[in-house]
Amino acid sequence: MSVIEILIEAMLMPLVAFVVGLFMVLMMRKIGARIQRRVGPPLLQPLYDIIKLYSKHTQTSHGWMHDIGIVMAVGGYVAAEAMLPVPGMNGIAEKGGLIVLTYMIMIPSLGLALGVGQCANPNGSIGIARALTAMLAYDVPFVIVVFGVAWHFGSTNLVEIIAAQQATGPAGWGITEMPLLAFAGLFALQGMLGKQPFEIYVAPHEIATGPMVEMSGKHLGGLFVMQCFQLYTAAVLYVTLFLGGGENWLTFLAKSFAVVAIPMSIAFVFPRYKTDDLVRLLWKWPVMAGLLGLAFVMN
Amino acid sequence: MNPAEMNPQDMHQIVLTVVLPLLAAFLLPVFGRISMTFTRYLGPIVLLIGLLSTYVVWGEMTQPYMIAIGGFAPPTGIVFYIDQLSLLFTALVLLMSLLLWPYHRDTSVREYSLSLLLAGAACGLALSGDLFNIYVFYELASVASFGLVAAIASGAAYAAAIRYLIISGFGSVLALTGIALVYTQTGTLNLAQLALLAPEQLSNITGITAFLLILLGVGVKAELFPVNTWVPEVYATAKKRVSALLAGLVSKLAVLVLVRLLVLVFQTEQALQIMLLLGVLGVISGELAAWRAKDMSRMLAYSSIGQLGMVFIAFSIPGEAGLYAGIAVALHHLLVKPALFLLAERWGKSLEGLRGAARVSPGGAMLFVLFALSLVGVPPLPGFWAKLLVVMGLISQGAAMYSVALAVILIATVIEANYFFRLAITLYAKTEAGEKTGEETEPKAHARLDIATSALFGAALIAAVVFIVPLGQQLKDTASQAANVKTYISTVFPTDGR
Amino acid sequence: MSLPEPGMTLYAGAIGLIVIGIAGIVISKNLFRILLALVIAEAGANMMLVLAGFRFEAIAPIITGQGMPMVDPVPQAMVLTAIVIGVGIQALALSLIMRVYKAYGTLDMRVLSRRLEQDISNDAGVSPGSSEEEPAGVRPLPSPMGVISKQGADA
Amino acid sequence: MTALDHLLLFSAATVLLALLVGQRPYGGWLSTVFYAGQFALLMQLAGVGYSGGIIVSSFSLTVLDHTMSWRFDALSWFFAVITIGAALLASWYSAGAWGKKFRADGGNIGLLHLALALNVFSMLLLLASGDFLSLFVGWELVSWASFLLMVMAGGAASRAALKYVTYAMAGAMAIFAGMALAYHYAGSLQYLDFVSVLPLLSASQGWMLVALFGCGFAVKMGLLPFHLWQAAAYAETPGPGAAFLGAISSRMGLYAIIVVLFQLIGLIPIEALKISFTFLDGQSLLGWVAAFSIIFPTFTALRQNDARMLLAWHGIGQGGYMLLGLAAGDALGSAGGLMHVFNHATYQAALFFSVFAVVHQTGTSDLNKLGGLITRMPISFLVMLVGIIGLAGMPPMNGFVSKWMVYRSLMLEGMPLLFVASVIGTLGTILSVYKLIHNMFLGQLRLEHQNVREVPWSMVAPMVILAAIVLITGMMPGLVLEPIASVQAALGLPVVNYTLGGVDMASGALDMIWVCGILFGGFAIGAILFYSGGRTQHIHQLDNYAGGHFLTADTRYQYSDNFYAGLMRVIGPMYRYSFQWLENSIHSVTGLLGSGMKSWYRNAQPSFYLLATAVLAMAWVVVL
Amino acid sequence: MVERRSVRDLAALLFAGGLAFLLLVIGAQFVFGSAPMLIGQEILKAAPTETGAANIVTAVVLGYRGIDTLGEIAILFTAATAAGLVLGKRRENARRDPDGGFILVASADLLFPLLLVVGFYIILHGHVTPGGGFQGGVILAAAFFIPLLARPGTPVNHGGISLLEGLAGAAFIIIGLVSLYQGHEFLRPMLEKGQLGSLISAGTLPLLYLAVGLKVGAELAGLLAHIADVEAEES
Repeated sequence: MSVIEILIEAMLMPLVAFVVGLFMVLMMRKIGARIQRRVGPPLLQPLYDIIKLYSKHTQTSHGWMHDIGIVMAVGGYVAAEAMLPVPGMNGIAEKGGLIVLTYMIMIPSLGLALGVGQCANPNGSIGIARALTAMLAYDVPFVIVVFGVAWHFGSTNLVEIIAAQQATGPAGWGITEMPLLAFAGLFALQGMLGKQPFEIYVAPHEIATGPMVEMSGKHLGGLFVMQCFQLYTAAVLYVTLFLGGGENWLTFLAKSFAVVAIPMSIAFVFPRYKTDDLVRLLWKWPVMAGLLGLAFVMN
Repeated sequence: MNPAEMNPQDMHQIVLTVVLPLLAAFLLPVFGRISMTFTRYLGPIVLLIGLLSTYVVWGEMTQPYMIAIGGFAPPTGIVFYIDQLSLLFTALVLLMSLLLWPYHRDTSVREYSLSLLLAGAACGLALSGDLFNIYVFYELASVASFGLVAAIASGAAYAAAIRYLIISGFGSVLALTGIALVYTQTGTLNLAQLALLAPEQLSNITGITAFLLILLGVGVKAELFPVNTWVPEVYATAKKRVSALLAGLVSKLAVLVLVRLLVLVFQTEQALQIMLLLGVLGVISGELAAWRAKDMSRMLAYSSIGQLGMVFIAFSIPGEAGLYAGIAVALHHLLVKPALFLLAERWGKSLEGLRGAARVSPGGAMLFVLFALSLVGVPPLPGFWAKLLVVMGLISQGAAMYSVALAVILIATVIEANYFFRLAITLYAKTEAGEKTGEETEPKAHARLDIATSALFGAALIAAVVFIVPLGQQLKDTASQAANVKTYISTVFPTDGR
Repeated sequence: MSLPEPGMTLYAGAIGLIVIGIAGIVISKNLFRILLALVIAEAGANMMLVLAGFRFEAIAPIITGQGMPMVDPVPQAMVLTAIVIGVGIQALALSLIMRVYKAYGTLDMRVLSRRLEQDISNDAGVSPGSSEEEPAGVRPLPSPMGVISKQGADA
Repeated sequence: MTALDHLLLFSAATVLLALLVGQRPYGGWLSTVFYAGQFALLMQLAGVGYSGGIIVSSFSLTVLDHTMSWRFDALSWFFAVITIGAALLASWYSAGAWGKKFRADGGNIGLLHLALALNVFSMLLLLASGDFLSLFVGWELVSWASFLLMVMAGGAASRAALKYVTYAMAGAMAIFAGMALAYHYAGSLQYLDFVSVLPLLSASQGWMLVALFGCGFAVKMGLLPFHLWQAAAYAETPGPGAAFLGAISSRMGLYAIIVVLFQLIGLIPIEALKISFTFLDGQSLLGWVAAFSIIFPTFTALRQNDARMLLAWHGIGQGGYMLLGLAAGDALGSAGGLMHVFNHATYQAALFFSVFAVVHQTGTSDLNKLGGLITRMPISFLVMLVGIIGLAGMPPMNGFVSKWMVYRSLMLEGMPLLFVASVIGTLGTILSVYKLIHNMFLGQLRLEHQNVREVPWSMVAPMVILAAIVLITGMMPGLVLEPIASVQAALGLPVVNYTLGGVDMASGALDMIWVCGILFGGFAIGAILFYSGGRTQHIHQLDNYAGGHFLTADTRYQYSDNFYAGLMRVIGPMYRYSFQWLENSIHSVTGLLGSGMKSWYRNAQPSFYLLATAVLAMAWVVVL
Repeated sequence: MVERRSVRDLAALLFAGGLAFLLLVIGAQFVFGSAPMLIGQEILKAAPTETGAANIVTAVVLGYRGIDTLGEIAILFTAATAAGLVLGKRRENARRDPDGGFILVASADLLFPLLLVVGFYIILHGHVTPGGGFQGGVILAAAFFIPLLARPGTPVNHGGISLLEGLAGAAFIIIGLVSLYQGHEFLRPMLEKGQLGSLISAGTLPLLYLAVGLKVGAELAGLLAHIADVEAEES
């Protein structure tokens, strides 16, 4: 497969991701509205929001790291998407693999953290501190899951993992082979998305939306874009690991939206946990489940 | 058998190292009435002459030989036995007495003669080949050292001296009893003859008991574990040159005597084990106490107890390896400890009072660090090689007791490093004018004489590093010669067994 | 059992002297008594030495014509030496004791050792140091809490 | 005279030079030049490093029937490159303005140069050691040279140094005992004889050797439970010294472990050493020690409030990854462990440099007294950014590559718990390095730091060079993996199948060129998106509002203390200070014994001992 | 505190008893009254011819074990020197004890010459009859010391004493050295042996004994004088 093709795919995959991500955001807001007996936004509302934010006139920046932080936040995901195989396109999935991806999707958080840091707003810093703590919390079950999957399929290459699952059909999917790990992964997913009950780092009423507190204009717009990518990445990753990836675009999108729908519907009916409760929760049940699952996988 | 190519004049000259100091000591009071300056230089001159004759003999000696004092053939008469070991220690005695000579103007004639007597007695200890003669010289050395300790003329010194005297008198009673037992058993005092008789007559309970009694008696001087309680108080009260002499020299000679007896006469399992045990206890107690000591003189005193313990451990290794290691350790300690005591002349007070002493006398601090490094055993300093010999010797003995001793030595090294470098850091500590508390006084600079002398020791240490290879070879020869009982006997009784 | 032969009795006597002396050294508190005890012990040791050369119906080793067997002269010489040595040491000890009494006004060994310790420590400018009464500076086994309160930076 | 002799002699000459002209203003520059010369001489040996083989020194010494010889193989070369490189940059860093200020503050710059040169020389001796005796001699020299470097600052530094020297001596004595044991078994101190006698040893004898050597080397490496000395000792050392020590010094322990445990004894026998009543064997024991050495120090670092201490504690933690990789034992793991030595040296030095740059300009490294320096010292900020990304082990820096290899090999070897432990360590690192950079460079600028400037080029240059190395070797790990492959060959380990971009293997390769390319591409896209938006107006750093109220610059609202409060509420109770407690207990027990001994020597009736001993000994004899 | 002391003493007693027991156990295997006399026999045989001294103890003391004797007088000298160092000189104006009564003084003066004569006699006949340098020396010391006891007031001439002891000791050693420089061993007896048992016999031994006697006398006298010469307590 020639370098040119890979590059083209690496261009296309983020684009797809962005578009799908927009619709996921839309779905999320719709779900939220429905649960709260509201109508919800129109179809293109997320796109409008982003465009509006980008084209605002008063754009205040607290310094170059503030800007670069946003750039890293978006760019990190753009790069991550190129490693996340979608039907027909593998991008550089063979060259990275699961572990690289795991660390790749930390880069945006780091960029965001750095950017927020320069805003010199204590609320922002507190938010970041909580966000990183949350990351420490949900990554423990996540890496257990990663190890289990890698061990089960004997590879960290996502393409091979997908191939292995599709070869056997639903019987060989990760979720049927290792339900406990899938369960643990669900928690990790919830944490990764940073929605209720794990959105203490935003906590609008307490620390004034934490990291977003100094964000406005295209900085906030960048964060919106990032959110699209975030939803997409988390969903597709889960699909890839447990739901056999996408045989074709139809099943692929169906699975992805389904995966996103679950945490959303959970999110809007739950209150939020304190930081320490969050850590305790994520280190208790999912970790236990994960280790148990590992034991099953590795015996 | 006296080698033919060696003329008897030179052979017999070695007696001078014992006799001349005594003669000079006797005559000093007489000269003191004539010319004070002459008496001041008489001592060093005599010691130099002794050194000279030792040098001559060393140069000519190809193999051990003996001198029958008064020309009475052994075993009837008293013999001096001269081999590399005894010559080495004779030379060291004279050299040390020369270096640690009380050069101060205010020294009285009596101190001069006491120092000379000590030197002569020490030479006698190194050379003599007769049990009772050794006892006599030992007593002479003790009495001289009592006098030197008391020479500082302070109440504390008197108290320390009398306590020292009592324990050592007690010791010599035991030693005398031991000698009596030996004589009752064998009817002879000549070491060579004893060596002949030992296997059948002294390798029994009587022999070991006799050795025990002698060990404890002589051990008082050698800072052997349970009988060394005099060490801290004496070293803390006496003049530091005297402490240096006692710690560096006299202790080693006592050890030398014990080793001669051990090798020639009392070569038995139990004897070695007891020496080993007491040595181990000495190391533990000495190093631990030194770790808690609060003033430098007593820190050095305790640490020298520990070092002597290590010497005993080394000598308790059976065979030539033990002698090799023991001699090495003993020599190293003999080189380092006196120098440290010289530094303690002005620094002997509380350790806290030494904050920033390095600024006052940088040379002293540097020397201290050098000696500390060598004592701790940092390669390539001699201390390391000595320790290496001990450790290798111990490990090659399978028995558990020896392994315990090995562990003890290693742990003690850690403690040693800790307290020595705690002090080194105190010496180099930066002291702002603000933090200096009222009562603690500015550390004093060293007297030029002390610093020069200990610098000499330091130079010797460095030289030992440079010439470590030939030095090691030489020591090996010395040890193997001293370990060879047959040579000893055939030297003393050339013709037949009796 | 039969009467012990005279040699053994003498030997027992010598040992008796030694042991009495040693007991005196160890038990008595007064320096002067200790010195006297030392003298007794030395006498015992010398007696053992003489005994080493002792033999029945033999005369002193002086040639007087009639060829009677003589005792071993060597121990006698040695004892002669030992006695004189003892005398010297005792004389020195005596003078030291006089000085000590002048300095401290007491000859009690225990008091002396305590005073001596104090003198040395004061002279060195340090506190007389820890003893059974006041143990080592740091608390023997500090509780973890104690450590936390103490350890700021390095843990 | 072989090339190795030239290297050693030249290193000794550097020591001499530092001794002579170290005090002079140009001394620093001159010694920097000399380090460059050493580096050049080392490059003459590159054949050894890249294609394996051994070069033997023509010096050899026989003392007391023990022969000491020195030689260089690929492993020695690899470590020597790091050593001399670190020394070169450190001495460059200290040559200019830093040295001036140091002298002005009453420091002894000459002593610093001397100590540095001594360290390098002794480390080269250690790396070149060809038998147990020369190994031990080199080891001791290294210990005391670094003691000199640590102690020179005085005050707190000397306290830390004393602690260090005590630990180091304990370790050295353990090694001494091990050496003696080896001598006892093999009858000589030569490696060959030792290897030949190894198969004959019983399990207990094997345990004895492994335990003695392992503990001894672990002390210098700062593995649990012997880690307490390291952080303070390194942190209190003057700037370049701290960077040097943090970069390489404690790795000498790893070198010795590799030589003795892996090269001489070998993993297979160690794996054969089972611990009764547990599922552990020697190898997994190593692995777990490594894992704990990762986790505990990392989370201790999370609590530090002094930048230097924080870095030093991470240095201990990172050591765990190296041992973990080596303990995994396969091609990937050992390569990762070895590569991590290099990577850690680079980013740790860079981080120390930038921290000490801040200390140089502001005079403090207290994380609660800094903040907002990004606008004042942008280059130092960038260097630290690169450094922390490397330390945290995230792409695209080199730290990621080595850690990736370790993770991969743990996956392949099937060690889930160790894997999870190492990842937890990484996450903790991310948290604490964010705290580091946030509290120093981000957030509120303090008034007193308003007119702080960037440090002069003599300090910037080494930092930038290091940062560049971190980035480049991150993108092209092959550069480092090539010599490592020959090291593996020299050690008899399976050789990693490396490419320029990383590792090529079925079941999950790594090609950092692509990954980084895509990542930067992504950044480019992000930048295009971002800057295509409306033009921003930059507002002044001190122009801040909270809840709509203007915050005057003298109000302190920097969120620095008790960072991660929530996390600490969870794991705070887990900090038990058990090791500290253990250390104090040993200390005070020794003190108690010591005073007991002292009172033993203050006895009113010394004669009693004499009598008692005489009687007891005689009784013993008579009874026997 | 008290009971600790008494416990310690009790232990000491027990240990002393143990020592006695052990020494007896060891002694039980000796046969006394018939010493091996390895050296003794040979000396008894050879002494008359080798030394020419009728008193074989003397032969041993001055001949076979001459260097012991040297060491021993050295010890005496050392003790005296040390004692002098410790006790120091008295101040001239210090208070002295009063003289003894007439009887004491007179008898002391009477005794002085007699003791002197006896002492020298014993010394000079040391090699033929029992007695010798040490015994005679002690008597000499007594001769010198009794008057001092009788008249504490008289100042002691320390200088003379030290001169005497120094020269006497030196004489002993020099006699030894002479033989050394005739190419023999140190302390080899010289001069012809003479007729066994007569006063002029045994070569240099009588000279040595004279030196020893003077030395011992001087040392003891010096010691006693020093001790007696200490300043009395100002009470």
